[in-house]
Amino acid sequence: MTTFNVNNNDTSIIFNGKTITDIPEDLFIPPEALRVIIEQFEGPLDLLLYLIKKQNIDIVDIPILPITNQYVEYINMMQQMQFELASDYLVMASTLAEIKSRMLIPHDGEEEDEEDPRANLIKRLMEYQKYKNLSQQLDEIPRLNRDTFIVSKILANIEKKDSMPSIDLQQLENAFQEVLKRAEIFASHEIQTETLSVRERMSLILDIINMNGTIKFIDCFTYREGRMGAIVTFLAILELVKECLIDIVQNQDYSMIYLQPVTS
Amino acid sequence: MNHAKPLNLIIEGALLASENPLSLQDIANLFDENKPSKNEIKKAIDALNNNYKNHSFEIINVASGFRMQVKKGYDNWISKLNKQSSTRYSKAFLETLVIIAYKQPVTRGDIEEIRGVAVNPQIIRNLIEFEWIKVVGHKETPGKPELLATTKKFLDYFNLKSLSDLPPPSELELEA
Amino acid sequence: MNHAKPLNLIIEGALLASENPLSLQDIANLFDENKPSKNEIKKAIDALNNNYKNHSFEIINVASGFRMQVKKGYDNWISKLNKQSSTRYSKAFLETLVIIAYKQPVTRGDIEEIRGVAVNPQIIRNLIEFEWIKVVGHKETPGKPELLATTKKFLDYFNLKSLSDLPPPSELELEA
Repeated sequence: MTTFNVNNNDTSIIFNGKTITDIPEDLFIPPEALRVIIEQFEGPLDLLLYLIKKQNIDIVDIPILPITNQYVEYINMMQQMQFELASDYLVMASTLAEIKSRMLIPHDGEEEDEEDPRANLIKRLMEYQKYKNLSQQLDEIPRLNRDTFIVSKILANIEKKDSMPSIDLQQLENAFQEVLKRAEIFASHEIQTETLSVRERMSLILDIINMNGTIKFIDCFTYREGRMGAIVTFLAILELVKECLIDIVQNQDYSMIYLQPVTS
Repeated sequence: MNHAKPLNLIIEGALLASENPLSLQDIANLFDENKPSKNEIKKAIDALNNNYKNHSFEIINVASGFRMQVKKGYDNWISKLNKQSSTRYSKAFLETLVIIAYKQPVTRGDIEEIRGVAVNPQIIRNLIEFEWIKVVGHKETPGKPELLATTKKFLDYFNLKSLSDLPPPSELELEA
Repeated sequence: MNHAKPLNLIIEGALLASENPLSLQDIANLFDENKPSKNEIKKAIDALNNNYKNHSFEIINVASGFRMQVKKGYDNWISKLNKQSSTRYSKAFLETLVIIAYKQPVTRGDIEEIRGVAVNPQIIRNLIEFEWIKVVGHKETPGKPELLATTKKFLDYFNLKSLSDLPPPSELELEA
């Protein structure tokens, strides 16, 4: 079991009962542990802050060479593990490389106006650190339903007014259009766009089974509904079975068929 | 950690914060240690009610337990509150409703997946309160999530005879 | 018909029954005749709070008005009531929120620049749906990006009266 805790900014991984605070240099790192370490970084700045903190160095005087090497090491590991590496990490890698090379260029006499190539990065790191700290503070502010509780909905002896919303069908249509548009973005999810009567029947059957437990298959059909009704009911039952919402049971061939709640 | 609050104040706070009436058992269950007996809880509630002489609320005993409510005689002022807060229904509300209508029976997870945002529990609660939707079962997946479906009352409200009278989504798709 | 209830008990009942915080104006609006002045209402609230010394609840003043809530220190018991609502937010969520709160109005680009990663659109959508943030305008730069700011509801959620009640940023400012 791999677990991880984030306490006061400290990263610790417990893997197979052992606490891993660092990525050991030569040891094989179990991929799951590495994944956990990497996934908790909020981005390249977060990773850099972690590396800086780990080295116990001053943020305003980052030794750019070792930090860059370590950073690149992490990135390589991520890539070897074929993580979906956000491009932001790569952008930072090239920024670091650029700073490194600018630091290596020997200075001439006019270094007076020469800005420290690290200055911008340091500024960003400090800015990010500031908000990171603030977000931890915000997390500790007493908040509703965790620390404070509103005295809520104590209905007086008042006749409850009909507080039904007024919605018309047009609004429903519009809302559904919105959803459909949205659903295209979440393309993995396909909205059932047909056979509403089947869906309705599914709910009905499920409700009956939920209230009565086991029911007879045959009782789901009514003659009055005719052929179409029977088909709808049958399709609904098949769909319910397919979605694992009910079980069909039959004790022996040709005996009564029953529908019942799914037994796990 | 127990900060040793008096029993009656814990009960008072719980009744105030709870949305539903609390049975004696519910109240006892709030305690990990020093669980009070039902008798002790009853006595504490009596004591509280005695203290509420100079307050606008009281604890009453209804079918499913005890609940705190405003005393009679305040409806003149308070009924104005509820009027203000009703009839403002968000896009989130409509979309949630519409997904339940078209995709039923659905779990909250299904709704989240389609809308891409967490389901607001208040919306589900409202819909159930209006009796527009109800729980028709539980899905046999981890957590046994509730399966939600629309009711007859929902159809009545929109003057529909059945769900198939809802605008067919295929047409909507063309317009969208 | 006015049954001549004391002002403070009417306020108490209204705060108890209301789902949302009530401003002084909201409270004044409950009265058709003998409308109390804002000052009178404030005094009544103070008097009520003085009376709540031996109670588990209090009236507090948040961004959008006054609301009644259970005092701190009862979460140990009360949190057992609504198990599902104990919310934990991801680091990304909190960082995004905090940048909007402190640097508002901001664009997504601003947030990205500070965090060094692309903004998760899901997080922005959730924040808007919670009504913790809203679009307050558009920046006059190419693409006219939306300007995001926090709402009163955000402050209410964290029991704050105004943005200035947020924890002050600890300046690790150096002459960088």
